[in-house]
Amino acid sequence: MKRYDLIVIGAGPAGLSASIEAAKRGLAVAVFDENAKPGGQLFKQIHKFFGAKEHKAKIRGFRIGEDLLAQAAETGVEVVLNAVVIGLFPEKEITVKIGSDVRHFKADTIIIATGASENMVPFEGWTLPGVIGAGAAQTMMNLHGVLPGKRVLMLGSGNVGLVVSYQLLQAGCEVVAVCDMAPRVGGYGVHAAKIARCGVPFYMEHTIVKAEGSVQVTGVTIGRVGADRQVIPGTEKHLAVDTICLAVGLSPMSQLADMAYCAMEDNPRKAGYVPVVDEFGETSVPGIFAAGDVSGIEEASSAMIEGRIAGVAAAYRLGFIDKTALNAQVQELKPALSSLRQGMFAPESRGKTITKTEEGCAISENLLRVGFIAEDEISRYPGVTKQKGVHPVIECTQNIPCNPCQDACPKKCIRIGSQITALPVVDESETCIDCGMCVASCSGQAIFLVNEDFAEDYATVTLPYEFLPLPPEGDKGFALGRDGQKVCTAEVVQVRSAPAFDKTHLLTIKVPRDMAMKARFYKAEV
Amino acid sequence: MSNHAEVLIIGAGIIGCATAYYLAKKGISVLVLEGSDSIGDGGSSRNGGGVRQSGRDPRELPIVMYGIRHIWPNLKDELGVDVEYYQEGNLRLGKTEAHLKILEVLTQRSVQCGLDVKMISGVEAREICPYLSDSVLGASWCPTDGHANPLLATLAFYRRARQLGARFITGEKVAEIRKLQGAARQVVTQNNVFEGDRIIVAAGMESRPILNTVGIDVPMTPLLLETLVTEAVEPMFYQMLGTAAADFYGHQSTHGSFVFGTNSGLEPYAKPGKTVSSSVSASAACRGILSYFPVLADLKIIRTWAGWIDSCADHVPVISPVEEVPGLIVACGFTGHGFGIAPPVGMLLSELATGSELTLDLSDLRYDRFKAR
Amino acid sequence: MAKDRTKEIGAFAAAPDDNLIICRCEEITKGEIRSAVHDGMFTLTEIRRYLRTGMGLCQGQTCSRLVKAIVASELGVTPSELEPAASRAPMRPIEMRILARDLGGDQHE
Amino acid sequence: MRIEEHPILGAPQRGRLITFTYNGKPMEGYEGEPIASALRAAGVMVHRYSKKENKPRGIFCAIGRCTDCVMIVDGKPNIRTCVTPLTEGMNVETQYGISGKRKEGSA
Repeated sequence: MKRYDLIVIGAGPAGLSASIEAAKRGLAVAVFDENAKPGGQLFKQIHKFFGAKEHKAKIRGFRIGEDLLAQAAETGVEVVLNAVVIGLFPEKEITVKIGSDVRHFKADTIIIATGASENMVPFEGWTLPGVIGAGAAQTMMNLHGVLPGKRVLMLGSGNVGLVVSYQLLQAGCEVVAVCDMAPRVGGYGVHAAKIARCGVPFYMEHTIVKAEGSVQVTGVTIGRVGADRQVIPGTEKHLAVDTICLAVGLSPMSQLADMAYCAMEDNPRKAGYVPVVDEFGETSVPGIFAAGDVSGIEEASSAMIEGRIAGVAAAYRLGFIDKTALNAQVQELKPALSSLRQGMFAPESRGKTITKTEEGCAISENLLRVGFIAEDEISRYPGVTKQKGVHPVIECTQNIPCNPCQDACPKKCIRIGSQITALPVVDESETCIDCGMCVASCSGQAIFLVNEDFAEDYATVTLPYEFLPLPPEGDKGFALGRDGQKVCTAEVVQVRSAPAFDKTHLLTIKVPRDMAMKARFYKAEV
Repeated sequence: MSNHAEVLIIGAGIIGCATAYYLAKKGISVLVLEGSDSIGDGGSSRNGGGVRQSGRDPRELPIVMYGIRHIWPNLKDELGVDVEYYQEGNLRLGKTEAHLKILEVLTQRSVQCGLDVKMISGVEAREICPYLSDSVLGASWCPTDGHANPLLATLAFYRRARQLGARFITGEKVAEIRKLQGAARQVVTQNNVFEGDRIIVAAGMESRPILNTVGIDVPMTPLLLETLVTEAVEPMFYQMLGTAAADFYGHQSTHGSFVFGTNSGLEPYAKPGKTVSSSVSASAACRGILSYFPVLADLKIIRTWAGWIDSCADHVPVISPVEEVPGLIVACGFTGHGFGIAPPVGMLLSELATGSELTLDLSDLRYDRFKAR
Repeated sequence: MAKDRTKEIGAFAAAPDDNLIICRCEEITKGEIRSAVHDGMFTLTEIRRYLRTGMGLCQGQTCSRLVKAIVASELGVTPSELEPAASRAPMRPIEMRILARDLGGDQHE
Repeated sequence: MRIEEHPILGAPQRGRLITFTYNGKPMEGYEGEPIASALRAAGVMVHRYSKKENKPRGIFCAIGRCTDCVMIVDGKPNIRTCVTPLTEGMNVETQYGISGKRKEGSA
C-alpha cells in the first residue's frame, strides 16, 4: 500500500500550513481535500486578517490561501483535490474516494484538519428555500460569483455574522438587519461598526419568530426576547427579505477523530466535541494529530499556527528533526499562538461580560447594543485625539490581537507596544503626513484621517472604501454617521488607490467642520 | 431504590429486553443490567433484520417457526410500535452448481422439519424479484420468511417492558455472579450488588466471562459482522435476501433504504476489542451485492457499522437452565441469527425463570451439550 | 456511567413548537424527539435508532447538536453530559458501484 | 443574481456558457460551476419537495454537507447540486421525496 510519512486531511489553513512545515523538513506529505478548490475557508475570506505580521495580518484571506498553495507546491506537498476521505482506520489507514475510485493509503503520521461546520437554529419556516447558512452565502458570493438573495436578514452578531454581512453589502445585497438573541454584539466591535455605518440596523435581544412564505422566503418576523428567551408578545416586527442567513456559531467537524478512536471531549471553550490534544496537537492515538477548527473553533490565523506546530511535531516524531530543533521551533510558534488567544475575545473570555478595556477605558455600551460607538463615548479612547491639521482618528475600542497600524505608520504616530491586544495610541508629538497607510492597513477599517483645518468652516475625513462603484473625485453626496444616518452633504475631494492599499480605496470627503467627528461613510447621491 | 428483583437479566439486547417484557407482563419484578450506555448496543443493532426459518439448524427451527406463527405478526399491536415486520418470503440465492448443492441440502433439512420451503429456478426467482441478475441460477424460496427492523424491535420490547414496570440500568458492567447458600443470587457490578431469585445471562459475547465467574463456560468466539445501509429509494421489493455463498444478506426497509449484513471473509482474524469496521469490508459487500443486484449500483451507502457475533462452537445458541448453579439461566451464543428468534426466546426464558411449563422443548440447546472429540 | 432508566422525568407535555422540524433529512419533529425521551430513549444513540434522527442522507451533520440540546433539556441534564452517537464511515454518501470498485492500496490500475 | 464585478475579487472567473435542461426546459449556466449556482442565478429556489411533508427545500449549506439541495441529475436522485459541477446538456429535475414523481399538492 502507498505509504506517506504524513497524510493531512483537509487543505484549509491548518492542513496546508502543517503540510508545508513537514515537507520542508523532508517528509513525504499528501493532503486530501474533498473540495474542488483547496484553501478551505481562506478563499471565501476576502477581508484583511487581524493579528500581527507573523499571523499574516492585513493580508486578505484568499491571498494567504494563494501563498500557502504556492508554498505547498514549492515544498513538494502532494495536494489531492476532489478527494473525499470516507474513513480513517487503525494502522493509520485512510480510504479516499477520488473520482469514481476508492483508494487506500497509509501514513506514519496523520493530521486531521477538517475544520468546522456551521451550527443551525430551528424556527418556524427554517426549512424554506432562502434560509441558508452564512457560510453558504459566503460560498455563493465569493467562490461562485452568485448572490444568495437581494434583501438579507442576518441572524447572529458574532464575527461570522458581521463579516458576512459586510461581504453581502460588498457583493451588492441589501442587509436589512442583523439580529441576535444575545443582549450584546458577539463579534469584534470594528466589524459591527463597519456595517452599522452603512446603515445596517442591529436588533439585539431579538430572534426569528418565523420565516414567511410558502415556497420560498418572502419575509421574516422577528421579535424581542425576554429573560426566559421567549419572544415577548406584541414585539413582533415584519421585515421584507428574500434571504435569511444563519450565523449562530461553528462546531468542530471531528467525526474522523472520533472514528479513529481518539479520546474525545465536549468542551464548551472549544465550541463542541473535539479530540483531546496535547501541546503539539497530538491526540490520544500516537501519531494522529488534530489542528485548526477541528480541535476547537478559533480564527484561521490560529489554525495556521496550530497546523505549523503539528507539522513540526510530526517531523520530530518520524526522526526528521531532533528534539532541540522541535523545541526551538515550537518555542517560536507558541508565543504567536498565545498572542492570538489574548484580549477580550480570547477563548478564556467566552461567556464573560467585560466592561473595561485592559487600559481601563469603559467599553462602548452603544457599540455592543446597536453596533456603533455613540458620539459621547468616542473621545475616551487613546486613538482619538484632537489635533491641528491632518491626523489619524482610531476608533479601535476593544482589546483584540491586532497591530498592523503600528507598523503601517512611517512616522510612528501610532503606538501599540509589545502587547498586541493593547488599544492603539495616537502619539501627538509625531506629525502625520497623510500617507493613508494606516487607513488601508486597518483590518477593522476603524482608522480615519481627519483634518479639521482643511478650509474655512470645512474639514476633510479620509475613510476606507471597498464598494463599487467607486465615486470619482468631485462626486457629491452625503456623509453618513456611525449609525449609517445622513449627517450632512459631502463632496469627494480625493480618491486614492494603490497596490499597497490592496483594494481598500481611500476616499477623502469634504464636510462642514463640525461634522469632522461625525462623518464616517460616504453615500453618493442617487 | 431496591437492588432486588425476582429476576435479574444481564444484557439489554433484544433477548434481554424481550425476556423482561414477557416477565413484566406476568407481573414478575425484573431488573435488567446493561454494560454499555445504550439499550440494544450489541448484535441487536448490528444485524440484517432477518426473520427467517429457512436455512436454520433443526435444533432452533421450531422456535423461530413458533415465533413466526404466533408472535411476529402481532408484535406491532402488542408492543405499540411498528417494528416494520414484513412476511414476504426469503430468497437464498445461488450462482453456481456448488451453490445450488448447498441450498438443496439446507432445503431438504428444513422440509423434514415441516417447513414450507422449496428450490426454485433462476427464472422463478426473477419472477418473485425482477431485480435479480441473470447470473442467479436458482434459489431456495420460503414464502413465510421475512424481516423486521431490529433497532425498533429491540427498543419496542424495552419500551413496553419499561412501561410494565421492568427496571433497566445501563452503563452497569457486570463483574461477577455470586452464589449464596448454594444458588446464584447476586450480581456484582462496579458500583452495586444486585440480588435476584433467578439470574438470566443474555449478554452476547460478554456472557462467557460472566458465566466463568460461577464456573460455567460456553465455547464461543467473537466474529466481526458489518452492516451497511443505503440512501432511501422507492419501494422495490420486500423479500429477505441471502446467498448460498454467504457473501451478504439484507432487505429493503419501510424507510426505503436497504440494510445489508456482510463480512469480508477476513473477519475471524479481526482484532478483538473495539468494533472497528475494517477498511475493506464495505467494498467487499458492495461487490457481493452488485453481482446479484446490478440494478443497485447507483445507490449510495450512507453508513456502515460493525459488531461482534457470539459465535457458538456448533453454531446454535445455548438457551438453558444451569442445574449445577441453581437459579442461573443462560441465553447466549446466538451466532448471528438471534434476531428472528428473539421474541419466542424471550417468551421461553420467561417460562424458564418462572418455572412454568415450556411451550417448546429446549433440550437440544442445553449448556452442557458440548463434547470434546 | 450507570443510568437507571426508571428516572422520573415527568409526563410528556405538549408544547407549541412541537411541530418544528429538527432533523431536516428525515423530517423528525421536536415533539417526536421529546416524546421519545419519555418513551425511555435516554441516549442519542437510542433516539436515532428509534426515530431515525441523523440517519438520513446527511448523517446528522445538521441536527445532531439540536437533537442533543432537546434530549438534554427533556432529561434535565446539560448537553455535554450526553455522549454523541458514534461517527461511522463513509463520511459522505458513496455509490455502491464506486465502493465495489475499491482499488485497495494497489497503485497500478 | 450574478456578480459581474466585485470590489475585492474583480470579475469572477467562469467557464464557458453552456446549455442544460431544468425540468425539461433549456437553461444556461457556466461549465464547471455548481449546478446550484446556475439554478440560483436563474432564479430557481426550490430544488426538491420533502418526502413526508412534501415541503420545498433549496440550498442550505452550499458545501455538500446538509444534502438539502439534492435533485435528480441525469436520472439519478439525491445528487448534491451545490457540489456537483454543471456540464453541457445535463438533465436537472426537481426531486419529489426520493424520486422524480410529483406528489399531489406540490407547487
